[in-house]
Amino acid sequence: MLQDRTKNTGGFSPAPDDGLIICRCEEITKGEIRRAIQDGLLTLTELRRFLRAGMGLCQGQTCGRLVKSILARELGVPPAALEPVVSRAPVRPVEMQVLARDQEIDHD
Amino acid sequence: MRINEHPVLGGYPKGEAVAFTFDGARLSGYAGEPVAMALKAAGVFIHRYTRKNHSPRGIFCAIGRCTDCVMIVNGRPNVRTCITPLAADMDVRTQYGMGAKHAAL
Amino acid sequence: MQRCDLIVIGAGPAGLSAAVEAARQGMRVTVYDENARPGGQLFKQIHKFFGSREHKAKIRGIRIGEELLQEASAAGVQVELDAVVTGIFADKEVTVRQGERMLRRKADTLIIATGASENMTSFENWTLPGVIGAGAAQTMMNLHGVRPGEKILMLGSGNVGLVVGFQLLQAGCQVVAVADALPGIGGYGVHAAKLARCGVPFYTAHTIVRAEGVERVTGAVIGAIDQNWHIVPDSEKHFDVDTICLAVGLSPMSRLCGLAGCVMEDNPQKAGLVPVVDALGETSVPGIFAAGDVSGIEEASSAMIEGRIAGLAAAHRMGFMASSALDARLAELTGALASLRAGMFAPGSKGKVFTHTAEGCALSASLLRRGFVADEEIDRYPGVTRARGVHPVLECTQNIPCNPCADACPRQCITVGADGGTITALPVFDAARGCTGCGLCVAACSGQAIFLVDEEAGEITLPYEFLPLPQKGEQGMALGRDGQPVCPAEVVAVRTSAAFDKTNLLTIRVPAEYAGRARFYRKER
Amino acid sequence: MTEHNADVVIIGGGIMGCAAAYYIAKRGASVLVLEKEDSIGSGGSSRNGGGVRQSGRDPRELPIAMHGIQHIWPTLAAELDVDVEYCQKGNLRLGKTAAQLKILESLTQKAVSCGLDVRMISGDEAREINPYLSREVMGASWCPTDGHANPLLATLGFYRKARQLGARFISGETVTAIEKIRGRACRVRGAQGVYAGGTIILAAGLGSRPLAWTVGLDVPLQPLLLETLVTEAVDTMFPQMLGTAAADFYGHQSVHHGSFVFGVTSGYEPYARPGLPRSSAGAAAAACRSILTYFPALEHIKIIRSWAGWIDDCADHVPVLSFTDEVPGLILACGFSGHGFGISPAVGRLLSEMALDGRPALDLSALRQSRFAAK
Repeated sequence: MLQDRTKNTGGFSPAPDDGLIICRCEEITKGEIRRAIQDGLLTLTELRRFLRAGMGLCQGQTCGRLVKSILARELGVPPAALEPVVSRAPVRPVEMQVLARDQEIDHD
Repeated sequence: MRINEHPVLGGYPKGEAVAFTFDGARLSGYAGEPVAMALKAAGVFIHRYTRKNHSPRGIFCAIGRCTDCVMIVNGRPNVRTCITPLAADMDVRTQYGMGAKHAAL
Repeated sequence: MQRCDLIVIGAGPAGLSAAVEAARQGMRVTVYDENARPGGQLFKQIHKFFGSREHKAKIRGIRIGEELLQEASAAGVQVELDAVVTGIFADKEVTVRQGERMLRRKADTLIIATGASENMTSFENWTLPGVIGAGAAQTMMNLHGVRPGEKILMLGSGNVGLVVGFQLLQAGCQVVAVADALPGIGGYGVHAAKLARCGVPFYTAHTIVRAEGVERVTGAVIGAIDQNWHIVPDSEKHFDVDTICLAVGLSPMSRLCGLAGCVMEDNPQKAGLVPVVDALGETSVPGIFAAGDVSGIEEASSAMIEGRIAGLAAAHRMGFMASSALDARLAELTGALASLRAGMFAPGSKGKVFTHTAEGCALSASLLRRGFVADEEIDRYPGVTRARGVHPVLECTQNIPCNPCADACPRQCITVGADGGTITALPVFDAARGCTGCGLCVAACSGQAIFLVDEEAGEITLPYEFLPLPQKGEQGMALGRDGQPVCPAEVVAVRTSAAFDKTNLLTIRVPAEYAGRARFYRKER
Repeated sequence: MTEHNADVVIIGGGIMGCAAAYYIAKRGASVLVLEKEDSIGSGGSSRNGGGVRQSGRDPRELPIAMHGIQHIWPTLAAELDVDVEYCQKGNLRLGKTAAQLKILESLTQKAVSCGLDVRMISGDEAREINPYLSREVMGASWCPTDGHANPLLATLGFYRKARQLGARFISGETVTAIEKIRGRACRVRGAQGVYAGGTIILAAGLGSRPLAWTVGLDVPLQPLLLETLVTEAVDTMFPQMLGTAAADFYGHQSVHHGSFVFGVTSGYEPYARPGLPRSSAGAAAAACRSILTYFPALEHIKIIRSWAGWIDDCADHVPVLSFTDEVPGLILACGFSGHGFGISPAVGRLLSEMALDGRPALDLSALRQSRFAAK
């Protein structure tokens, strides 16, 4: 989707609930997310990369939807219109020693 | 906190009663049930304190997804206690930040 | 590398149903599930299901789970537990973490049936221990026999919030209130009514303001919200609670579909990000199917049918089933699915506002706001009639796909959608056929909305699923639909039977003038 | 189609494009960046191991790396007002066999002759620097001034600051051609607009090659799959950047956060299937097996994410940073071959000098496009 990022989205104005934790794993607040959006981080992917919101141990399984609704509201678009983040393996955390034990040798 | 008799389910199949330690204190639970359930039944509700804000966390999703209930189990941090089966003599500790207490302070 | 005909990811209602159908066609099927027990949410669903006989109506989720497991085992399905599929890669290869090792497995077809995950909502102090998901509450009490708390606030009045709220009562917890930000209760009215008659208050158009507590939840504050979702000043209300339960919706757990390279869409009708699928559940990647909540949130009954369709489609794709045989089965299954996807709560009805039932009865405003049909509203529904002697009063006031009452009555006194009508129709009682007061309809009603009433004798027989079970001869209090005391009552009969499946029938006697109002019983006066 | 004008039009919103935009905007010139994807930094900028190294580099690009580490990286966080997690605690390139040590020695000699402080150390010396190393490690090359940083934060940090300085970014715009007018490249045609600039910088990763074709130039690039693993955050273990002579993995632990980032090698990278880059089932496992032979203490640390991306691998594995005689007005900045991140701030500055002054402050003649003549 074409997006001219020069457009000013209004600038950051503090809100009473800016202190709310949104990403429970990385302890990222609503205010940090809103500020980043006003700083030009305009996609869910950029917010993940810039703030690590949704990049913690649970990989955004709890906050993904919440971050999305904050971004949608700040940009004034419906949440479903936002480009979703890309899925990454492993979908559950796996210890390196377990991952290392995958030898699958065919004897055919 | 345990339900002894349930109007629909009746009783609950339980493993053998076992002892384990929580921050050094001796507690009991049933082998095979999630560590988090044994803690809950014993009245323990704080599993860890977070790294940035040092705020308490406990069970949240109870199915291994949210990772809020992680603790140090047998010396390893970030263990999801809601899906880790309890075993006799397990050493379960409150997690501070990413590890033991000294590391966070 | 080990390769089978079909790998199913998720041993819930959709996955097991898919596996059973595919295996019956001769496919070698392996099912992987990350949990220690199969069945997905079925083993947490201790209530009776809606639908009709073909949808396993009036059977409790736990029993449906057991039946599915037996079917799977009889069909030769290999179910691997504690087996977490961590990724899907090229060539339909999956990586599975089982215990302390990783398995790499391929299949010619994959069915992704990973279900849903709970939505959460953020508010002040929502990270405190004691704020939990409704699913967590279900897991604790129904799988592990541990009460999630003693005094609980339920947030969300969709079916999950209502069903779990009732289960909390069954587990011996106190539910101080159910709050929902929407102006009306979101779930089935009959589920709400079960809670309301136990005295649980509903707060619609209310949201949580904060959780209170320092180390754990010690209280909750809710407040009324206006149309702009702002808290109305001075509307805050405090509850002493140790637990706040969040039941604010489900999202498809579709990450594996994304990893598999399926084309995805964010579809609010399906409650989130889902793979785009065709009528058989096949995604954009040939040979990869999705079934159940992962492709759109619905009831477990629908998930089972979607699973069966996907299982058959996979079998057909790989040449285990002829097209004609597939078509025959599909005709039956799509019909069954269509009958579930009808009525006021159908996926296609999302966002629609109903004012009347299909029969033209005005919907109860009280039910929508307070969780119970007001005494002055109840007579407008066709199932609520007066008759000489004992007879059923069918307090079914919304068009939901369900007809076990009609199925249960040995004398065919009850009809749902007569003459080829749909199972979403409101039930009707025909006094001429002669009710014997057997109570099978009372126990069969998944919504616990049927009462046997004898107006002259002042006797009401009601469904009762709590412990301790009242004793015959016991004196107590009759409660109204709103859970408030109506009059003193005496227990005159307590019936339990295998046919009732843990729904006990309690018959109370009240002064005759209260027979139309008394709908629950409490021992304390 | 509307026409947009700027002094400089940059094709590609990766770290090179963002850094160049920042330095151009900082000097007061107008700059427009066109990014094909929805998100800034969607290519190699967000898919690399974060190395900020001088050691192990080809002598042709080493001066750029040294310049950046001496003059830009130490103050970059303050300049961008973003913690880019830069950590200058050295690079260990590990060897486990005599043959591997030989490779390291030869790399070390080349770097020393370019004036870099890098030396061979024994296995025990390496274990003194990093006590988590296994006994299998026989020796290492050690460059104390190397380090690592967070490429996601650096890319978006450049973007954010450039935007604050007035740089214009348009995402979701696929450039289809560079156009010459009166002999000079000064127009870019996109799917949804036309963009005119005094100078055009082509910094579009692998996409640079087909775009160069539109003005009759070729850059010998080919896609090479890169796979990377990220772990959960753990308490700080060690700060060094790591690499191996066997090239079986590289990586580091991010400062402040505590997660490890590892680059992975499966051995089949050149044969990856075309299309969207996809992680393979086996590479992560192979990487873990390798990593644990060097660092057994990591065995219980959990992998929480993996990703794959395309490297724009240049025929001689060093970038093209070049004007061309044939197409005046065009600057090529591509072919970073999987080690562009560490030099990106310096490259950004050099590109701004090329665009605004007509020549870079460092001698880039070895990186000219014209070097690709048949032998």
